[in-house]
This record gives sequence, C-alpha cells and structure tokens, in this order.
Amino acid sequence: SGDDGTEVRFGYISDFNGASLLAIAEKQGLWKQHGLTAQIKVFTNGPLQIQALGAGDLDFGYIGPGAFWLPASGQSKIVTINTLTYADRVIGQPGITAMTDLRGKRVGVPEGTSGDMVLNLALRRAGMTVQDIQKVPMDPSTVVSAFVSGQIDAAGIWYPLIGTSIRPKVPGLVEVASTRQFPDTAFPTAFVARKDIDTAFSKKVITVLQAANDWRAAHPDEAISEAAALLKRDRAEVAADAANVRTMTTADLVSKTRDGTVRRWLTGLSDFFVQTGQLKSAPDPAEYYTAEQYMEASGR
Amino acid sequence: MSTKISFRDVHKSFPVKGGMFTALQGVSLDIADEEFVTVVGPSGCGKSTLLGMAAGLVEPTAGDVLVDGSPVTGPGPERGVIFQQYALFPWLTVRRNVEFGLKLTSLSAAECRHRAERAIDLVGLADFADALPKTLSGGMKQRCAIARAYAVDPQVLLMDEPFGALDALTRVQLQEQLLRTWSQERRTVMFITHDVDEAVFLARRVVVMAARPGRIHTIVDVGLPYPRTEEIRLSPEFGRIRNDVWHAVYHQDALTA
Amino acid sequence: MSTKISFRDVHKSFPVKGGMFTALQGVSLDIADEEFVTVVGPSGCGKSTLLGMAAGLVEPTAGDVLVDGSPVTGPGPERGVIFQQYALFPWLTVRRNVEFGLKLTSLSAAECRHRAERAIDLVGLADFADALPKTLSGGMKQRCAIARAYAVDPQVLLMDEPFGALDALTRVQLQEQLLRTWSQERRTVMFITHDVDEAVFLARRVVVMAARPGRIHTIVDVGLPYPRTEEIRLSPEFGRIRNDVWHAVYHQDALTA
Amino acid sequence: MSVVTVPDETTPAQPAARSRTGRTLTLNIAAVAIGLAGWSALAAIGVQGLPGPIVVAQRAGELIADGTLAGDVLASLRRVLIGFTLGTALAVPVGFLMGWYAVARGLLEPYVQFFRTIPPLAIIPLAIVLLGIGEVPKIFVIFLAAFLSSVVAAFQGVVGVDRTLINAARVLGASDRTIFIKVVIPASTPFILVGMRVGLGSAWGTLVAAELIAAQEGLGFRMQQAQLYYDLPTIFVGLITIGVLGLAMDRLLLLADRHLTAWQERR
Amino acid sequence: MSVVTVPDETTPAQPAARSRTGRTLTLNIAAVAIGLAGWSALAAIGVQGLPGPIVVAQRAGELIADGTLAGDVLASLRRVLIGFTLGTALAVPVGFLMGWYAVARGLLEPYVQFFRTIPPLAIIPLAIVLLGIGEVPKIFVIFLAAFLSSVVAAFQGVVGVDRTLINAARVLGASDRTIFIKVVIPASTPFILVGMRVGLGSAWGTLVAAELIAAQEGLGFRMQQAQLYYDLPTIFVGLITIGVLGLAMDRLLLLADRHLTAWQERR
Ligand SMILES: Nc1ncnc2c1ncn2[C@@H]1O[C@H](COP(=O)(O)OP(=O)(O)OP(=O)(O)O)[C@@H](O)[C@H]1O
Ligand SMILES: Nc1ncnc2c1ncn2[C@@H]1O[C@H](COP(=O)(O)OP(=O)(O)OP(=O)(O)O)[C@@H](O)[C@H]1O
Ligand SMILES: [Mg+2]
Ligand SMILES: [Mg+2]
Repeated sequence: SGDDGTEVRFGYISDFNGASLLAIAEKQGLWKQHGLTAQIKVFTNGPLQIQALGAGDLDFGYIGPGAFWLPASGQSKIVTINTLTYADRVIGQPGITAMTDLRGKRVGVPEGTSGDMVLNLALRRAGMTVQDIQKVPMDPSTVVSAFVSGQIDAAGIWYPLIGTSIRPKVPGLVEVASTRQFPDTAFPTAFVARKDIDTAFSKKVITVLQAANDWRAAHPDEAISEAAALLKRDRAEVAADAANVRTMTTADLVSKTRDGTVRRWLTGLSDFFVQTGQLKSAPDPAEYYTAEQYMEASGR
Repeated sequence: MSTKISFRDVHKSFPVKGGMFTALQGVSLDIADEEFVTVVGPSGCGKSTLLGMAAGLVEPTAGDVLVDGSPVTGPGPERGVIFQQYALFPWLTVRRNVEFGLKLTSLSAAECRHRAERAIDLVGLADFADALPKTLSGGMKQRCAIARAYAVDPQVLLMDEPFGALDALTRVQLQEQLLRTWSQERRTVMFITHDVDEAVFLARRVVVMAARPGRIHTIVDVGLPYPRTEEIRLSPEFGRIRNDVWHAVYHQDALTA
Repeated sequence: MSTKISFRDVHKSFPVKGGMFTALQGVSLDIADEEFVTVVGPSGCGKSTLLGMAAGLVEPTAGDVLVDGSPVTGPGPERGVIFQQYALFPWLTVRRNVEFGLKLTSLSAAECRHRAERAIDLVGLADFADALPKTLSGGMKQRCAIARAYAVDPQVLLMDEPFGALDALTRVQLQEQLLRTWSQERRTVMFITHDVDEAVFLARRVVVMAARPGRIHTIVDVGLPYPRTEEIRLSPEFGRIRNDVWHAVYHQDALTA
Repeated sequence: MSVVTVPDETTPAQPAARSRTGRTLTLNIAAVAIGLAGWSALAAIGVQGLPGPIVVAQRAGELIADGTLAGDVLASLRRVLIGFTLGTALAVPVGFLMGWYAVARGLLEPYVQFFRTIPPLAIIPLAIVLLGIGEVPKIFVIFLAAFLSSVVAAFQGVVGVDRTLINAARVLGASDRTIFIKVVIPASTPFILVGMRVGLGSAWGTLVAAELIAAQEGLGFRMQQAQLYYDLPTIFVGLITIGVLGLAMDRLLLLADRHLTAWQERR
Repeated sequence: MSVVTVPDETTPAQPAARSRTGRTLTLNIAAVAIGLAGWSALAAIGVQGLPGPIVVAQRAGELIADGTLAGDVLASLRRVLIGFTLGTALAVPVGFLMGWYAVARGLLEPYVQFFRTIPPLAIIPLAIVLLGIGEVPKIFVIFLAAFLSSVVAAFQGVVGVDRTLINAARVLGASDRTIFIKVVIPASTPFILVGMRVGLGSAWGTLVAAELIAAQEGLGFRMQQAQLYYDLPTIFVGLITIGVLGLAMDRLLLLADRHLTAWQERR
C-alpha cells in the first residue's frame, strides 16, 4: 500500500478514459522510473471507488463527469484532469427529429450521470424543462433494453452503449442532441485521491500520470491498442470509444489550470449538480482540485 | 356365498441391505362374501402386509389379489381400513377425522354430521369430539380411528389389531358392537389380532400364519353359531378351539420370528 | 423396603378449548423399592400421565412426585421408560437405537456393543439389528423399544403397555424374562397394561384406576409367591384375584370414559 | 363430565401465556435497544459515512412530513404483496406437481434449480424486453424471487408427507386432488410456511432490483436515488422501513403458522 | 433365515432403480432441450437484444479458450463455497439456539428477520466501510445471504421436532447438547436441507452484488464488465455458467439429502 510510499493502489473503470493512462504507465515502465509499483483494481463506477478511497482501501481512482459532485462535496480530491468526453447523446426513436418532439414523451435516463446532464442542457437550449417530458429514471443497462424494445421514446445515454448495443438493433435511431453541441459546458474526467494522501507520494503519482498523458497525446493509435490490451477487448470497440474523447497534453492542462479554464469546467459541473440537488451549493474548486500540486509536479 | 377377497399364490419381498427379504411366500386364501375372518400369527409374520394388499396399499411381488373377482389396483372406500398405527390426521379434531371419509361421499352435510356423531358415540368419544389427536390417550386415538372407518360404513372392513390399545371392557363392548353390525349389515371382515380369544370369539375362520417366511400355517374353522354370547365364550367347545389355535400358532418358536 | 416412587395428592389438568380438563385428581401412591406394580384402568383414565410424572416428563398441576425421597425435576437414565408409541429414532437402525442410551454412559464401545447385542437377542430381533424402524412390523418396533430400555439396565422401569402389540407367545416369553430380570437384579417396575391377566401375573400390587376424573379406584394386593409359574397362572387363587381386579375395573362403565 | 367451562379469562393457563408473550416482547425490545446502542456507538466513533440514529430519525421525520415515505411505502408494499402472494400461491401447486409426479419433477426441476441461482438483477433486461417498463415487470421480478424460494420448500414438504396419512386418505376414497388439498397441504404446512417466510425475505430483498425498472416511487427507488446523492440518512430510512415492514409481515406469517400448525406437538 | 444375500447386482430392485434414474435423466434432458428450443425461437423471431444459443456458445468457446472462464469460475466458486458453507454452518446452531431457548429467540429473532428483508445491494456500502474491498466483504455478503435464508428453516425444523423423540432421548439420560446433536439435528435434517438448498440459491444470487465490491475476476464481475459495453453474449455465458454450477451444487445437496433422510417414509 501507500504506507511505505512505493506501492500505489489505483482504481479504474474499464473504458478508454479510465484505462488508457494506467495501461501506458505500466507498459512504458513509468511507475518503475519513479520508484513505484502499481496495483490496479477495476471498478464498475466512480462512487464505489470513492467509498473505497474513504475506507482507506484505495489510494487513487478514476471518475467520469457524473461523479464530480463527490469530490465537490468533500469526499475526495481531484489530483489531475484526465480528458474531456463527448460521448453523451440524447437519442430518439426513428421519427423524432428535435428536442421539441419529446414533449410529453417518455425519456429514459440514468439520473445524475452525464447522460442526465446532456438531457438537461438540450432541454434548456430548446426552451423546455423536465416538466415538459416524461422523465423515466433507470440504470444504464435498463435504458438500453428499454430503448431497444421500444418501451421509451428517447434516452439520455452515452457511447459506447449507443454504438455497441443500441444502434445495431435500432439502426434508425436519431441523435437529437450531443455533448459536442455545448462548447460552454465541458465533460471532464479525472483522477482522484484519498483525502489524507501524503503530498510527496501524491506528487510522484501525478508525475507518472502526466508522463503517461503526454505519451498518450503523442501516440493516439498506440494508446488505443494499449488500453484494448489491458481491457482484453476488441481494438475496434475501444477505438470507437476513444473517438468521443479529447485528450490534452500536460502543458495544455497546466495552462488551462492556470488561466481558470479548469476552474470554469468544475464550476459548471457543480452548478449542474446544485440544480439536480446532489450538491447544496457549488463549492470553490480550489477546495477539491489540487491545482498547485499539479503544476508543481509538471515542473512548470 | 361367493368369494369376496381372494389371494392367489401371493409373494412379497422387500429390498433390504444386501438382498431381498421375503415377507410373504405363496399365500393363497379366499374370504367369502359376508365372512368374518381373523388372522393371527407371530410378530412380523406378514399379517399387516397381507391386509395391505387387500386394501390396495401394498403390491404383491408375485401372485394376484382379487376383490369381487377383479384384481386390486388401489384402495377404495368400499374397503375400509383401520391401521395398526391409527393414522389420524393430526390437524383435524376427532369429529373432522371421522367426517373426512363421509365428506367424500355424496351424503348431505347434515347426514355426514349425523353419521359422524353416531360413530363417535359408538366408541365413547362424544366428550372429545372437538379434541385434537395430540390431546388423546393411546386408546382414545385408536377408538377415533375405528370411528372413522365405521362412519363410511364400507362393505369390507380390513382391521389391523383395532382393539390392541383398549382396556378389556371397552374391547369386549366394541367386539360385540362389531359382531352386531357385521351380522345385521352383512359385511366382510378381515381382522388381525394377537389375542387368540378375540380371534376365536369373532371369526367364522381363524387364519393362523407362520413366520420366516410369512405363510399360512393352518386355517381353523370355528364351528360356533352366531350370535356369539358370553355363554359361548365360556363353553368348553370355545376353549377347545381356542387351544387348537393357540397350539397352531405356538408350536412355532415366537422369539426367533 | 423403603419407598422408591411416591405420588402425593397429585393433580393434573390440561388446558382445553373453553376451560380445563382434569386428567388426574388427587392421586396418592407409594411404590416400594424393588416392588413390581401394575396399573390398569379404562382408556383415558390417566395411566400414561401418571407414569409420565414418575419419568419426569409431565409436571403435576398440584401435588408432589418423589423418587428416592426427592422431588422429580426431570428425566434421568436411572428411570428407564418404554413409551406407549415406541418413540424409536427413525433415522437409526435397531442396533443404533438400542445403543443410543448406552453410548451416553461411561461404558466402553465394546461393552456398549455387547450389551446392545444381548438386549436385541432378548427380544428376538437379532436378524433385524441393521434394519431401519420403517421396515419393522408393529410388534418388532415395540420389541426394539423394549430392548432400548433394557439395555441401559435402569434401577426403575416405567413401562407403558410395553407388550400391547405382541402376539401371545412372545408376550409370555417377555413377561417371564422381565420377571426373571426383576427378581435377580431387584429393580422397581411400574407397568401399565390393559390385560388383567398380565397385570395380576406380574405384580405384587395391581393399581386399579378409574376415569372422569382420573383417580385410583382400588389397589389389589396379589398375594401370590414369586417366581410366578404357569402353574400359578392356572391356580384358582390366580383366577380369584383376576376376577377381583376385573370387577374393580369393570363395575365402571368403560365406554363413557 | 369433568370438562369445566370457564367463561371468564382467569383460568391458570392464561396468565402464564400472557407473561410468556410479555417476556418475549421485553427481550425483543432489549434486542432493539442493544442494536440501537451499537449503531450509535459505531456512528459516534466515526465509522466513515455512517449516520447516527438521530440524523436518520430526523430524515425520517422529513420524509414522513412531506408524504414521500407514505407514497413510497404504498408503492413498494403493493408490489411486494402482489408478487409475493402470486409467487407463493404458484409455488404450492408446482411444488406439489414436482413432489407427486415424477414426470413433472423431471421436466420442471432443472428450470427451478437453474433460475433459483440466477441473480434477479440479471432477469431485468429480459423482463423489460418481454413485459415493458410498467408495474408488470417489477412485480414479475419479485414474484419470481418469492416463487423460486418457496417452491423448494413446498416440494420438500410434499415429498416428506407421512405415507400413512396419504394411505389413510386413499382408503377413505380420496382422489389425488382431495389428498392434495386435504392431506398434503396441511401436512406440509410447516414446510410451506418456511418457504413463505424465506420467500418473503427474497421478495423484499428483490425490491431494489425490481425498482431499477423505471420506478417513479417506492422504497427501493428512493434508496437508489439517495445512493446517487450519497444521501446515507435516506438510505437508512429506506433500509429500516423495509426491515420493519418485512418484520411485520413475517410476524403475520408466524401468527398464521401458530394457528395453522397448532396440531403439531412442539416445544 | 429368509434374508437372501445376493452378491451380484442382478436383484430385481436394482434395474428398477436404475431405470427410474434413467427416466429422470431423460426427462431432464428433454426439459433442457425444450428450453433451448424455446430460447432459439425467441432469439430467431428477433426478441430485441436476445442473443441466440449459437452466438452464446461461440462466446463461451472464446472465454474458455483464453482461460477467462476458468479463472472466473474458480474465483466465484471459491467465494460462494466459503460464504455458503460458513453461512449454513452458522445457521444450524443459531436456528437451534432460537428454537430451543426463548431468551435467544427473543434477542436474535428481530435481527434475523430484519436483515432477511434487506437487499444485499444495500449492505455493500457498509461492508466496504467495515471490511474493505478484499475478499472478506465479498464472502461476507454471500455468507449473509446464505445464513439468513437457512436460519429460518433450521429454526422451524428445530421447533417442529417431535416431542416424543426428545423425551425418548431425555429418559435415556441425554443432555441438551446430546439431544441437539443426536436428535434435533437428524430430526430436522429435512428442514435444514431445504434451508441449505434455498441458501445455495441465495448465495449464487448474491454473487453479482458481492462482486460489485472491487472484484478483479469472477462470473458476476465479468457480467458487470460486459454490461458496460452491453455485451449480451458474455452476460449469457455468465448466467448459464452460474445456473449450471448452482444446479450441480444443488444436485450434490439433493444427493446428501437422499442419504441423510433415507429413514423418512416418503413417496
Ligand atoms: N418397507 C419394508 N422394508 C423391508 N421390510 C419390511 C417392510 N415392511 C415390512 N417389512 C418386513 O416384512 C415383515 C412382515 O411385516 P408385517 O408388518 O406384515 O408384520 P405383521 O405380521 O403385521 O407383524 P406385527 O404383528 O408385529 O404387526 C416384517 O419382518 C418386516 O420387517
Ligand atoms: N396434552 C393434552 N391436552 C389435553 N388433554 C390431554 C393431554 N394429554 C392427555 N390428555 C387427556 O388426559 C386424559 C388421560 O390421558 P392418558 O394418556 O394419561 O390416558 P391413559 O390412561 O394412558 O389412556 P390409554 O389407556 O388410552 O392410553 C385423557 O382423557 C386425555 O384426553
Ligand atoms: Mg402388523
Ligand atoms: Mg396411555
């Protein structure tokens, strides 16, 4: 464990966002270079990792945008921003062409996830609210079966679920709204750490992640292969997944941290969570994003 | 009189650890219509097994069991059975146990109730009609089982040591009642007992069985007239037949059975 | 001879629908050490209940039950019981049923086996030692229960119609064996039976009970000497006592009990 | 006649029984108190994320005040009651068929045993595809859980019915149907009730899974919502409500058991 | 002496028994065949998202070839076996305590009944907090499910033991402990086995929930992973493997049952 300062217990989710850096760090020997060994554990979602962090069973973890309210409410700290994802869509059954067509229709969505966010953004842009549709909360796999079997008219859901499971069965599905249409709102993914993590230890890990991040930005194709190898999945599947991900160089992230872009992303997400009720108020990102450490680790 | 129950060269074996156990070997017996036959014999000689075949509960390994000329394929309400182990339904009161068979007939509810009442009275359980079996003494359970079989008034009565748990007076009273019913309503009765006195007192013929393997040893004709009275029980002729039967049973060595 | 078992003004009532049923009312009885007492009475008069109290299985509603001068607080291996319903452990073979009590003593395994073997031989079940209860006939089950109680060789034997399901010869053999053991090893026996002959043949005193409510009606002293032989059974004196007991039981009206 | 009819309630048997019930109640209350104390202690020493009883009680108060809890309880109770009732009602005849007819056993048993081991979560996609997202699939998932738990017990009960009792009914002229209703069912009541009690647990335990299927209210739904928001007090309110409702229904079953198996000689 | 010892296997009883087993097997195979046919038909008429048997068999082939399935089976089997064994082993003495001593019943019953109705999914957060994310919390969740299912049956079995048998043991001088081991356990074996069989179902049914706790392999884990990409063939391979393993273990229990309750007179 982290006690002797050499072993990192790292949680991740088995998709391109969650797995690529860990695959690269291992393959490129980046952990070893910094005198660390990594013990990586796969999880199905962010909140479970946050719990494990809280219980002291994990040192670092990976979360998607839907789980950002957890660090924001003080459950853990964000140590690096990973990527931006553009995987979320509002999809409709064939025949539906615009958000306004959804008035009074049944829309399935996993509540509090990025799918929920994109649905909210799309509604707002169309001048509607959730009151105008019939929102049916369900978990992601339920959304898939419900949409495929025509039990719901639309859904707020993401790739790769859309690509691998829904489109083959409903080829005529319509992407009514997409994350790409909201440049003002970003959907970042991040790595988080235990609240009581040792600063020196944490900085070493950040350094490794930064190195892996730069390698990923420089070798996008190889990064996909590395992730597919770790996940034991088809390279094509992972590639489709990666197509909705925007990676950034460490330099880029440092400058975005410095100029307040990251801060704006985080505040945007917090505001969304305040709307849904997951947060009571939007806290200052400085309270849960260790920007200083990130910049110090990068040496810039 | 025609034959009511007919055992034709009946064999029965049970699988036991390491082989087969022969419970009955080559038993042939005809019981006439309206006849009263008692069966005696050492413990474990196959009496209950034989009665179970007539009831349609035990299948012979070989041979045939006929009732009214047709092979027995299963039990039926025209053949009433009183089991050696009472077999009361523990969740029913005495009254409901007795009514059980009646309710399966086409009798009206009132008639069921009436008949059950009569049968319960007959065995002296009127005060316990609403008691559950677990609160009855051994003899009371047995009397309840008797009432249950009597209530449906079957043509054939197959009785396995029905009076075994009863005190002598109750026993004599029930013996006399049984004989009265039998002679008035002309039923056929096959009656297992360990009491040689009882066997002779009730029967037109006493079937004496032998053990290892179970088989018929002798059949003793009881030449005594009906109705059987206390007088007959005390007659020297009765004593003679009683001794015959006793001798037939007990020239055998009981405790090795 | 000192008193072994003592019932002092014992009452027993059971809760029944709508009130209490008095099973025993004011029963007082002393059974001396090494005495052989038989209990007779109409069905349901409380014989099993009384025996259950001596065994420590039934608590009196009022009054005291003492064994060796101290109140009975529960059952114990020094008081062997043979139940009216056999109560064999259905998952154990005859041999293991008989060994059950022995294994609870400090006897060696070999000794247990030996004693069980002897008890099983005694009741004539040697060939069925490895059979499960469900494969035994009624009488065989009863003999197994007898063997189980005999095997632990208790000081006091409490026997509830132990020979009820046995044929006459087996019964006589077991009666004689019981008397032999009793006289040689000086045990105390309380023995319930429905057979007045048996009651008189075995006992030093016959306790005659009456029903509704259950109570002691008379105690008949059997003045006959031990060992009891076939000769004694045929003696006029035996016949006289037998009639006394019979009269004591059956001036009562059995079927209303 | 020595049966004494005592019309008032002062027969000796009554106080004894009453005091026994009283003692059981005292013990139950003691047990609950110990549990609460333990919980408070755990929360007080600050086990991560564990809310104490007071916080939970406050949250319960809020949920009761705004009517959420009542609505959730009603919705969930309806689902559990219907699913459970149907499940156990079907389990008895199916258990009978399996116990009675070798052919039925041979055909049905593989399915029963197979589906028994499959987690309810895994049934959901199929339930949605075949039954939609209304109340039907939710009740179906609960029904299945209750059915699969009870059927084994019913089956075993039927198989174990004392053969002499069946014979006694047969010689009185009872048909298979009559034997089933009048002998097999009463004789296997103790088993069936075990099955029902276990099935009741399964039914409640499956509630959360069932309410994954597009529920709009219900205790399981509320708990999932709360999990999203990491709202532990609400989760605890849900857990405790489910526990208490389950306990209450179990007590009712137990009461039924006492009445239905009063004929058993028991300790 | 009419007990005939027949050393070879050609006694009449043997072929009958063998043919009965044979018929059951035939029926089971028929049942499976019917099931497969039904499944193929459903998949063929294009029930949304349902993969057919052939696709699933191919996926199974792949998973077997690369050793994934073997690893998953081993991991899950270990968890289920340990959890189930501990759970049922504890259920018997606890059921005994509850059945035998009124005090124990009063104290324990509320908890048992309360926790029985709580969904395993809801236990997970607490399990992580108290037990971490290693093997212990996973096994604990399975253990709990098996325990809670079995304990009711064990309890009911103990309560229903024939009083005469207990009395028979007591008059032979048996202590409470001896009575428990030598009378109560054998007499309630039919109940305990019902409990174990239901508990086995619960244990497997809880596997997916248990493997939510940061499992790195296992059938439940694999199914969840597959859910991220909605890889239905893999999910079906998992379901069928769980079903088959559960069925096999159930058969073993049934075999044990046959041996342990051969003394019962049964149909
Ligand atoms: N299911 C069985 N399996 C093996 N043997 C059995 C079975 N049923 C009965 N037997 C054997 O068959 C023989 C005859 O049994 P049955 O019950 O007919 O005797 P019985 O003459 O009625 O004896 P009793 O007077 O003691 O009741 C016995 O030796 C018994 O052990
Ligand atoms: N648990 C009980 N509840 C109610 N009544 C009971 C209970 N046990 C026994 N009785 C009643 O007590 C009376 C005496 O029963 P007991 O078994 O002692 O009779 P018994 O003399 O042994 O009769 P038998 O010769 O028929 O065995 C009976 O009338 C019976 O109904
Ligand atoms: Mg017999
Ligand atoms: Mg009695």
